[in-house]
Amino acid sequence: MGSYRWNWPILLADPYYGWIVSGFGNTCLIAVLAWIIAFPLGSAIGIARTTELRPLRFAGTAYVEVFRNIPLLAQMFLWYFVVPELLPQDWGRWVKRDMPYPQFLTSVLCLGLYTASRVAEQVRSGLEAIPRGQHHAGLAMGLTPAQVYRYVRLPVAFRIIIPSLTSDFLGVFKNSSLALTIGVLELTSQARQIEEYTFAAFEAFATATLLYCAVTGIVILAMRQVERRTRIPGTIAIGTQ
Amino acid sequence: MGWPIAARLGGTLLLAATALAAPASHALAQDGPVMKRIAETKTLNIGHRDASPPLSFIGQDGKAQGYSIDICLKIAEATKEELKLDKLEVKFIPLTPQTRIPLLTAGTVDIICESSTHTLGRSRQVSFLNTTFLTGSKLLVRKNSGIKRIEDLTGKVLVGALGGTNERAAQVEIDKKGIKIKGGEIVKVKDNAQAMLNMEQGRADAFTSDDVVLFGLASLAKNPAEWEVVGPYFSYDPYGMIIPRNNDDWRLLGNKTITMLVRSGELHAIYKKWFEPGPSNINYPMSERLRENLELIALPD
Amino acid sequence: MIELKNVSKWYGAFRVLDDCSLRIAKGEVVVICGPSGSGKSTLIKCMNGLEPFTRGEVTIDGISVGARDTQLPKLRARIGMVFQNFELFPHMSAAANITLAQLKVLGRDRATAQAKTDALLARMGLADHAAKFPAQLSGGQQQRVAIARALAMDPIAMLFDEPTSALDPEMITEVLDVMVGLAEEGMTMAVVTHEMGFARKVADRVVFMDEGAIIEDAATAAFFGTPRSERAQHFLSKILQH
Amino acid sequence: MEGGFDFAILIRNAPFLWGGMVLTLQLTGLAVAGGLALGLVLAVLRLSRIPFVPALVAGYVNFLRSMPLILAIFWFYTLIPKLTGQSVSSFYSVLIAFILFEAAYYSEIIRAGISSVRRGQIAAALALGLSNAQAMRYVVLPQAIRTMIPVLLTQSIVMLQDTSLVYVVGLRDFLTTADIVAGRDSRPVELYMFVALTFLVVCFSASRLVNRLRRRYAL
Repeated sequence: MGSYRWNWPILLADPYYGWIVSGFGNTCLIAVLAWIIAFPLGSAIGIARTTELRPLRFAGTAYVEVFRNIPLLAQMFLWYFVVPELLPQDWGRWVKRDMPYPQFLTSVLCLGLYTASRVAEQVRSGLEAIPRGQHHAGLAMGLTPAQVYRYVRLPVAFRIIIPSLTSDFLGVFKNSSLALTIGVLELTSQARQIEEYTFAAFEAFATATLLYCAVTGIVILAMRQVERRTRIPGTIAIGTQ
Repeated sequence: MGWPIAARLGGTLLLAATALAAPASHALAQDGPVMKRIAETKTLNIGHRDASPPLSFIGQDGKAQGYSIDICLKIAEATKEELKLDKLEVKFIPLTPQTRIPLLTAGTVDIICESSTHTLGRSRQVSFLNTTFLTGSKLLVRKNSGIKRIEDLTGKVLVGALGGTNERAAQVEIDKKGIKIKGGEIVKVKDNAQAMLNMEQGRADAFTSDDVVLFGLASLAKNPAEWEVVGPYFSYDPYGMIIPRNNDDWRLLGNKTITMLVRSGELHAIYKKWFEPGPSNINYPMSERLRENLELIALPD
Repeated sequence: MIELKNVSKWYGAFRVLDDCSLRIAKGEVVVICGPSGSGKSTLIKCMNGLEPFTRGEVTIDGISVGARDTQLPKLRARIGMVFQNFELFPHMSAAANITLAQLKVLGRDRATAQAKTDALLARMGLADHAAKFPAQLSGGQQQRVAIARALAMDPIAMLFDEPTSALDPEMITEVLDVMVGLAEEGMTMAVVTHEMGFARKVADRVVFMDEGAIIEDAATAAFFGTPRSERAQHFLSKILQH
Repeated sequence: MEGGFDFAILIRNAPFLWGGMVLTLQLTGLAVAGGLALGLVLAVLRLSRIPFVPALVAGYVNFLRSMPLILAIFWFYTLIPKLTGQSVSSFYSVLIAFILFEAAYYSEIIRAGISSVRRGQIAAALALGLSNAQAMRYVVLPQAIRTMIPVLLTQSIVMLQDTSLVYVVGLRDFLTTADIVAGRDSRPVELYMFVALTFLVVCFSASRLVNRLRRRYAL
């Protein structure tokens, strides 16, 4: 590697070690909080898109199309720089001046709403993958449409989409790296900061990469367990390789 | 009060740097691959920045230019002469703070001509040529904000570009003085432009960076009269060109060129061209400190 | 009990049902047959409102299925339905499939529902399979669980939509036997099927449909004796050939 | 907002923004082409029976898929000069990063498409006397392509949006040019909304097209 001088111990030195830990913590926190927004909201929108009610379907479709067709980075900027300017002045001032952790919360909101559009698509495709007859069978028994969703369609749909939801969760985890653009010190930006201070680029970025890969590995293993536990007896696994 | 501290600090660091550099250049003199590469390819690759006026930036004509670039072009001339080349092609390669070191160590660029602070930490990875520019951290604020110094930042929002030395210096300063800024931490954004946006939108009350950068940004703002750069320096930032380590012949050539430029007065002319007031209207006359520093490196033959 | 008056249904310009009228009295077993695509399944799904229709009226026990103020879930709870593809819920055991609507629709307590479920499973000869999941049961077993699931609601009538056409031949009998038993107990039944043996044995009337219209509606003996339409004769000759 | 909107700024900076758009489109086009080619190779290798190769490919694919794109761009930008010893422009290094990165995603889509063709189809083709390659060429791939094309297009739309990340190596794509103008003239509202709307229109039209294809080629 040419004249590059390896300096792994620097990562354990103060304050760089602490930066990596706090950056990693922020990355995980952003991902989890964004998922807490994305999962219920996305599920609701996905369900809305499969109902018989036209306005609901339209609203769900509009949401998905808007949020998935604008680059996440642009959405980050929109939420941070544009939205406060469009709010009534007092609210805008509150968002810009008085809201606690403005960058962090903005990035959580942005990632959550963006990821919700992806979750919505998964939930919709899961619901649509269930034969129409199941819906009819539920209704024929006297279940209300809401009960059919609750007891029949959703439990099966969610099982079908566990693998794709896993990759969406990993997506939110990876996408949290974009929070650095509005000033959140998550893993990638801490790696960048360490690089800037010490010029130990490879060490810093290799560590970040390894941490991302480690989390990905752990999440995939954990979700395989979930998939195994929730597998319907007598059926073959869906999506596990 | 800041001046004496900064000057003392600067002097100490300079001494330290000289002390570190001296034995290396004599006892362990090593000729690295850079000069050989330049001789073979008849090409000099200069790394530059897109938007670091007036030191290193892309002008309206789309070409790299600035104070640092002019100095490097002089080094290119000296290199051509030293290697007795019939021609030397100069290539410009745009860099970012994330890519400059890897590209330097990989041999993609031979010299980085921009606005990097010479620090001890960075010296582990790369070598710096002698200091050709001096600056330090200050604050950019709105004229009517009432902020005159870093102590006035209690309860205010301070913003800085991620990874710069300024933001770290500011942190040290507010920790030392026990200033309670809003949110408890400096807001670190991706670059100076974003920091400026935060200021324009009223999200932040003060923006820390090298004063030369702040002057430059203020002069380009929508309404330059709205802004002022305040405060004594709370960091000392000597800028220098960066070259790969263990290339003593290349470093010697670079430093010799700079020395000659100082001795002939050409360096002062280049400075005047870019800073007084310069194409970006920055109007930043050469400080006494830089003048003295340049005298220090104008070594005799 | 079940009455269809001039029911028509269009998908855009395509007519699925053409002015169908039909009465099924209490205790009657009516078999609906006809070539594929003739609208039989649609017709039977109109009876409990699973398929909306464009014109006409369907009433069950005097209650209009199509009316806006009708509580469809309540109405459907009183009519059992069995589907061609069983449509057991794959994520629930056989017992849970049967118990679900008793708990959620009828509001029975768990013990009562469980007792009812056990009794029905025993009656279907499936007592040992209560804890199994649909994918672990054979087609015939699944369809019997589905029938038990419908019966658990104590329905006033049962709708069968080709209940045996997705079954392997050796399993058809076990399902038909259950259906014959039901008919003999006096259950009101509408059955879409090609099983003419079953029709002969238990049906009171046979309805023949083609291209969305009811072509024949005759007592069983009369239908098999002298079907009046050429299309019904043609159809019968085809399916009775073997 | 102070001073109201100034949408004329878009017109004043149109050539600059258009330059960014051209870079975005070029990068997307080339990366899609290269990514597809490499992705097909990877997918075939992954489905092959050559010892170790499928595992190696799987390792490559999973490694890249578990890394944020922003990190991948950085890595390739620094690694390529190290590996080749050549100075590579930002554009080509980013292009290579995108091709290698997207190939990992494309290969998974292609593999899934090929696997989705029922085994019976291959059996039937072989029973007719077709060779393995012929079975692939005339029976499996035509069916697989139908299921693959909409997903591949969707991934390409995602990739078009992802080009906005090239700012980390100093390239000026569409979003970055807008970002520069927004910062320089302090007009973030107009510029970012313009970028968002442009992407919305482009990507929405493209996804409509995908839907139409999906319906047309639905099996």
